[in-house]
Amino acid sequence: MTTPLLLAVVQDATPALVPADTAWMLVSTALVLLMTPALAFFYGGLVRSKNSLNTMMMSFVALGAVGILWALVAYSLSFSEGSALLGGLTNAFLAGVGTEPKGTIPHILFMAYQGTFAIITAALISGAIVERMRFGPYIAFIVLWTLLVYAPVAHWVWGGGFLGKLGVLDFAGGTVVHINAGVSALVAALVLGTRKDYHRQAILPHNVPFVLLGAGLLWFGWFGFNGGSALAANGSAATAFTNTFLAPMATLVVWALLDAFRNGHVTAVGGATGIVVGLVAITPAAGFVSPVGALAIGAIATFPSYFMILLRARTRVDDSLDVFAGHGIGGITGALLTGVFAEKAWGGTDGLLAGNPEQLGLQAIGVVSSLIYAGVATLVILKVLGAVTVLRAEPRAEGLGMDVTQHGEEAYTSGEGSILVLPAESDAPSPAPTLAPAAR
Amino acid sequence: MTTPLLLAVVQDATPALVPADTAWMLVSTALVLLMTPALAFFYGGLVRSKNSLNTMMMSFVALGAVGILWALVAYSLSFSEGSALLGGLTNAFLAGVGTEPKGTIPHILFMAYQGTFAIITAALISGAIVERMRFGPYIAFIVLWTLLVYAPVAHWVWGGGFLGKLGVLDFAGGTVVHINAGVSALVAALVLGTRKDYHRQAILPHNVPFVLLGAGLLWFGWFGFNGGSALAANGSAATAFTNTFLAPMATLVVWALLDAFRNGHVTAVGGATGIVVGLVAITPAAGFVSPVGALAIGAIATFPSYFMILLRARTRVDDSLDVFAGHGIGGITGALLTGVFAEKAWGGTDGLLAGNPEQLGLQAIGVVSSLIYAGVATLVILKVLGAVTVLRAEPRAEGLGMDVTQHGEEAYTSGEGSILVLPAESDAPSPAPTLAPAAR
Amino acid sequence: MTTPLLLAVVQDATPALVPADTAWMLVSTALVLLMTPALAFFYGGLVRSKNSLNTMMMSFVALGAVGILWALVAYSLSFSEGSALLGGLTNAFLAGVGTEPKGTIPHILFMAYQGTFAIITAALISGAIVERMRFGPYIAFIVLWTLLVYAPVAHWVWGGGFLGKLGVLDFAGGTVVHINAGVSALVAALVLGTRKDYHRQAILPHNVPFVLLGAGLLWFGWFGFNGGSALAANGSAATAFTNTFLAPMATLVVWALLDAFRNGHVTAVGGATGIVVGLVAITPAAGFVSPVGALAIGAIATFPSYFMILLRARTRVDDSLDVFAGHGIGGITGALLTGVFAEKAWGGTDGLLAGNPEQLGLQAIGVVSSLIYAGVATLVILKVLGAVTVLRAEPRAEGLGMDVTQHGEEAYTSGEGSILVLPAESDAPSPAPTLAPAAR
Amino acid sequence: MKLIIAVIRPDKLNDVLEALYHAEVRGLTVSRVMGHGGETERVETYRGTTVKMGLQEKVRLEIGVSEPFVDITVKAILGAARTGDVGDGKVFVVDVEQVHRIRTGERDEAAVTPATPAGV
Amino acid sequence: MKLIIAVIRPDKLNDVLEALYHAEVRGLTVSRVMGHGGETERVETYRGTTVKMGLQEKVRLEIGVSEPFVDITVKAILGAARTGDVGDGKVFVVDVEQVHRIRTGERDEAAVTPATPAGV
Amino acid sequence: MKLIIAVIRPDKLNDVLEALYHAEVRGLTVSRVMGHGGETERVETYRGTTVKMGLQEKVRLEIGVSEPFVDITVKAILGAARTGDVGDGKVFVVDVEQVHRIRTGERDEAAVTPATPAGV
Ligand SMILES: Nc1ncnc2c1ncn2[C@@H]1O[C@H](COP(=O)(O)OP(=O)(O)O)[C@@H](O)[C@H]1O
Ligand SMILES: Nc1ncnc2c1ncn2[C@@H]1O[C@H](COP(=O)(O)OP(=O)(O)O)[C@@H](O)[C@H]1O
Ligand SMILES: Nc1ncnc2c1ncn2[C@@H]1O[C@H](COP(=O)(O)OP(=O)(O)O)[C@@H](O)[C@H]1O
Repeated sequence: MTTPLLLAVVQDATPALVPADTAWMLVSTALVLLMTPALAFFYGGLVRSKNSLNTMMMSFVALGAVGILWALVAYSLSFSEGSALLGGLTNAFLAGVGTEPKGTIPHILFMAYQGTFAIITAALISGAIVERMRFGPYIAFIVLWTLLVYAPVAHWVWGGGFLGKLGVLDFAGGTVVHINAGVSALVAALVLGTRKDYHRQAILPHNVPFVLLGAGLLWFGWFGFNGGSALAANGSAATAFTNTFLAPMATLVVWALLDAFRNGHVTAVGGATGIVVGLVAITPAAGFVSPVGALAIGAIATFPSYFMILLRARTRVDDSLDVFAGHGIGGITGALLTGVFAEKAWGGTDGLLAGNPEQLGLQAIGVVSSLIYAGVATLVILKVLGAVTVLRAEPRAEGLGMDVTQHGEEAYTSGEGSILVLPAESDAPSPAPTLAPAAR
Repeated sequence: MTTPLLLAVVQDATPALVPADTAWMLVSTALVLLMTPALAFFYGGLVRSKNSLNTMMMSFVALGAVGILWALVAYSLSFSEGSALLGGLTNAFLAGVGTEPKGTIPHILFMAYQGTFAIITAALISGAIVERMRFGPYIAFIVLWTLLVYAPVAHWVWGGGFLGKLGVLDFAGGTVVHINAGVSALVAALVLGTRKDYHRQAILPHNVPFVLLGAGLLWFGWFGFNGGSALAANGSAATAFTNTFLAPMATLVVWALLDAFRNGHVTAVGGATGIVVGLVAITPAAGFVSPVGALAIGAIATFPSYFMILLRARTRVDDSLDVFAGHGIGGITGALLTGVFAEKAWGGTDGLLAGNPEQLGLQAIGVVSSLIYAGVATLVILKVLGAVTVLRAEPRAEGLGMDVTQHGEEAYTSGEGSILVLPAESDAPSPAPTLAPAAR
Repeated sequence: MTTPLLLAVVQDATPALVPADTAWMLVSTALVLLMTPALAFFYGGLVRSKNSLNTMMMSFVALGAVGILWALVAYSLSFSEGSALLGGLTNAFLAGVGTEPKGTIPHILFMAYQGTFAIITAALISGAIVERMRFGPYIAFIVLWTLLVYAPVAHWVWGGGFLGKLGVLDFAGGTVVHINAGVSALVAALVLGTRKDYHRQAILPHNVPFVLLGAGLLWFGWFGFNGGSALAANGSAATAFTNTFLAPMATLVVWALLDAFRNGHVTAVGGATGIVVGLVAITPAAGFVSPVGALAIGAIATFPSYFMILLRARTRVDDSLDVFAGHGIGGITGALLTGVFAEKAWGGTDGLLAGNPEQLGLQAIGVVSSLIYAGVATLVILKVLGAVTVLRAEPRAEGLGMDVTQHGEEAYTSGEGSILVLPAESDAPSPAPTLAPAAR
Repeated sequence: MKLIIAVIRPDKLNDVLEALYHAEVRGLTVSRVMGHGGETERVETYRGTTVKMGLQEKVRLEIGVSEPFVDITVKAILGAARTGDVGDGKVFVVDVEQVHRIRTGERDEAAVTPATPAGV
Repeated sequence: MKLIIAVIRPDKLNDVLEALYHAEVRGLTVSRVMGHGGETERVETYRGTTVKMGLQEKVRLEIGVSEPFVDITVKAILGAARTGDVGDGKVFVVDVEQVHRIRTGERDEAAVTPATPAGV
Repeated sequence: MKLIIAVIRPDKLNDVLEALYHAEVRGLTVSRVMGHGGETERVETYRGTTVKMGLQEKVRLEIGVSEPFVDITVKAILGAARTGDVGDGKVFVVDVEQVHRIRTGERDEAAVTPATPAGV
């Protein structure tokens, strides 16, 4: 993302707002914000009905908790002047963040746009620990994680930190968002342990149409995620946009073929997963590769993620919605392939195929540093949290379902046989005498 | 909304189309239009399955009935030259509404943008009378209401009417949309009376995921609602946008905390409601306050709406989906807090905290005048309608469900045991002999 | 679409990127892409639960198969220099398609925008053959159809082909998209034959809220479809946008009235259908007629489609989701009415009412040529496909449902009584001994 | 012991549950069913398709009781479920040979508590 | 009186209802159930998870009839529900001690109308 | 022949099915039901509305068996469905006068295969 930004700044010595860029970034910010509710449906449809609200709320609550944290502190730690490892506190509490230009758009809008990335990154992790993690500790986790993992890594790559300086290419967050979330999800799944029914009973998606709805809205929002990362309504945005249009198509088709060969059926859940994996893989490359390169990246990225999902399901690692296979592996593949397919002509630095093998090395450095840092930091955060509170719901609560036990709600109710407790008498005995002796 | 508009006009003496502003307003209009289907899902998920289609159709039909009325008459009554109380008919039937600039965007687009506000405002009211009001009279009601309540109040605030002239601040419709709809909903609930099962049986949301989907899409659309009210792709839009991004986050978090304290659970329905209340509260302030002010408004606005919902549920007032608590109270809180937090530096007039207490007084005038006018006018409209037709479905129809009785449809059917009436023979005896003697 | 494009080219002899136009077209492309998932829900809600995933996947798979085909070949065949009947291969494999301006936007973005049209057009056809066509042959069909039907007809109208040269008006694809898909759907329905339960059992929509969700998102996306066809953020876009805003309102209202008169109920499925028919009818006219003209077109277009649906249902033609009545008839009505209501003053050529009856004749030529060509070509494609493979699922598979038989999935599962086959042992005997002797 | 099977209107379920509670009938099993009887049929239209809905939504109760409870239970249901309109439903009483309480393995009378009405 | 319980294929329900109508059997209660018998199992795959679906969708009919109707009803069901393939289902006949019509309080024979076939 | 009706916990269904399989009980019908017994009630809150959920999700099994299978089947269920906590459910055994296999028209013993346990 730095590249286009720098360009913009270079272009006009005295930066000024460009209305067209502002218009596009207003839209892009809205599009990326929509991705978090979209993720709620993608994840929510994949879990059992009794856990669907809890799963969706894990995404929605990130909109609140992570969003506020971002505005108050994390934005500053990510993007304000600081060291090679972490930003400063110049912009803490949005100090000095107003409508003055940052590049060619209002600074405040830049802050909001970046905030939507922090929110969805945290929410992505939830897929690994659904159906068993208590809601309170989950919120504490994503808050700490955003502060201690997201903010630094974002600074490394986009905020003037060492990875950006090194010349690591990450157009829209393959490393910052996907590898980061993916490896953290893997660690979280290992720390939390398997669901009590894992490998003992079939755990099936309760609503596949919701999964397709989520995938469709994610794709739609991703145009803001990648296209908006040009931070302007220019050729770079068009390239990033079109590559975001093409790559998932290739993944969708290759995924369908693999499904067909493997079990004779093209599956809907597979199709939705393929779209997301393609979007993940093109994210770091979007503004740096040719459209044909995007098709290639989409097609190639299918294989590692597809087979990692099969492999993972055979292990005792209950990364329940395969966040690591999808975002971790997808992000790594994308980051490395960026080093292969990137072209100066298309806005990137030349990569392997353009005769610059070093770039591939740089990409590897980016991958490894985020893998190690995010993995270790997540482990520490969860261990500390686990020491002060209980991370997991009791087996009985897990059996009853997280919706009832964590939220006191059910996703789909008919109200049959439910006895109204008149608010007036919520403490006094209920008028419609309840059925259970307990109520006496 | 006037402020930025005037500004724009001032900026260039000879107004001309600004493509970037046009691009942003095209998008904003689409975003606000989407809010009405979004509302259909927010409301539709909260009712019982047997009333879900009827509830959704109450929003969808507004897209038709109110939209056409707007184009033919209501737009002119709201925005064309007229008295301090009502606009004229200069633009009736879209006379003189073409692609010439209105401010910096095509006049016709300005008309469409404002139309989306009129549509959703009418649809908002439906939440108070769902599960019992007959569909025909409902349509008649929203048509009359748009003509007699929405148009005048819109004129007062935005069309050059007395509230705007007085200097009452309402950036995107806290008064025109939310207080207006909220108080009218309260009156409508009182006139219609309680549902037959109200306080006798538990009436539970049939599909909470739909409620979350609605909330997510509403937030997404609201960026056009508030951000678009700058009528340009400028700093004011960025401010309004970012405040619309931050305020609901604060409400969501405070709401969750209140839920947790009150009944030990953070609820999904509560989260969705909190998001909407935060969006309502920031609406009048969006382009006038600082981002930190927006966080404050979002946080503070939680309390009155939250406790009004609890209080209302103990009364005999069956404002079924708490439109008054959410939009009425939320809108009032927002309108008043605008007078507290507004800052010249951020595009508003200085408010209380900036040392201008009068502004708070002005805001109060805006609140009171719309409260009284909308309340009384709604009462009159419903009494008159009630005199010429029956507003409520029969208890038996209410028991069967409004979907079957008002629309001859069910939301979810398996078709089991349903006997096809071949169109050819719809009058002749049906071929598959029906089960009931009646059919003989 | 040509008109505005030419204009744009004329405006600046040396074409250059216009950031505002780029911003609007980036958004429009995203909006039109969203229409295909939207269609998946519109169609998916109308079928029986056991066929819902298959129906949705028929739309989603078009995103992959047709999208890639478009980028590789079909774009070039449609839009690159060629004969009056077909484009050339200059841009095959995206050769020469980069960020250079095409009109005022990046060429690559223009390609992507047009691609979203090709995708949804193919997906539209699926509505006619749902609940019975095998998935593999379906994919083969839409690929061949895009190549042999969509590409040529798109070239005729927009790519410099004979219909465009003749002066046939089609602003956003009434002919290319809707008549094309509609007549092909009719032919496909006839070739495939009726569903086994057709006219023997009631086949009811399993989820009407999904139908409403689809209709809402389609309308939202259609603003990009029609508004974006101006290829710029200008007055023409505003006109097209506003007409896309008004026409469906008229259709929705008239449809509701017809429903009310015919069976005493305004229906939700009818409302959703009306919205789509209105959008179809205004598509060719969007940038050429006045807003009042748009209301007229929306209102008038209701009748032919409404009664065609009733008529069709009495016949043995199982165009299951009435694609022909909605898109074919709706498109024809729209195309002809464009010749009636078009006005130079609003960006079109003068039509009948403006004293130029020839235009109506030209429109008729456009209608007839696409009707005949698409009809015959579709017949040939399906007959050839039918000769090399079986197009239809067996009656038994049809009874079980296409989700289970084509995709090995169910849309809604509780997992009850399902026995997990541990991946590790997928070949070895399963640990949880299965219930059926077969498993021994 | 007997198994009492009742088919009632969904909107009468809460009243029946309450009546059973007062009759000190503790255990029961409920399910949503569709029923056909003398009710007149609903007509629904979906685009070109018009259908007669031959089945109405009902709720089915299944209650295992000891002899002394049979009349009490039937009376409670008849009293609470009646509206007087066609469609109120039916009550069937079937003989049961064994009852087992899964939790304890208790059998027959012991498995359906209380075995005798409080009054007795 | 007897209670006839039948488990049939969902796609045979309409045929069975029609047959019962012709047999002048008016009242019945229907519910969706899942069944296991000799049917071969479906395999489904969701990402890494492969499952055997051990249960098939079926429809359960519950019909209270007076003695003279028992054979007529059973015959009607057997005739209309048969496809000849594994999975057609079963019919059970259980004795009923009491029947009550909730609406009227009528008992036994009177509660299941008609008490005797038109023919008889 | 007998009809065995069991109400169990949903999460015990797979265990019970497995136990029945080992007991060589092949045919059965399952349905989702709601039950009320000694279980303590769940409280749920939706905005201003607080409700006690009086009914718990359960699964109902209906198994037609020949005499020799009655005890085997009941034992299998009791063994596999028990957790020891309130809410485990009940098993009812009802006498059946006729059983028909729709596919073949076979009656009674022949309709419920196997008629006698493999062991015997
Ligand atoms: N013979 C029967 N067997 C089983 N269920 C029946 C029978 N008769 C009626 N029912 C059930 O009772 C419900 C109401 O019965 P109906 O005859 O319409 O009411 P009423 O008893 O008031 O005439 C029906 O919908 C059906 O579910
Ligand atoms: N013994 C039984 N008890 C209860 N239901 C049974 C029994 N046997 C079969 N069924 C029901 O009948 C359905 C079909 O039975 P199945 O044995 O597969 O067919 P068939 O009788 O043609 O062999 C099963 O799915 C199940 O619902
Ligand atoms: N008398 C009864 N008749 C029918 N079903 C019953 C009866 N008693 C209990 N049940 C069913 O069994 C389930 C568990 O019963 P409960 O009494 O709570 O457990 P326990 O038998 O362990 O005390 C209940 O939810 C209900 O579905």
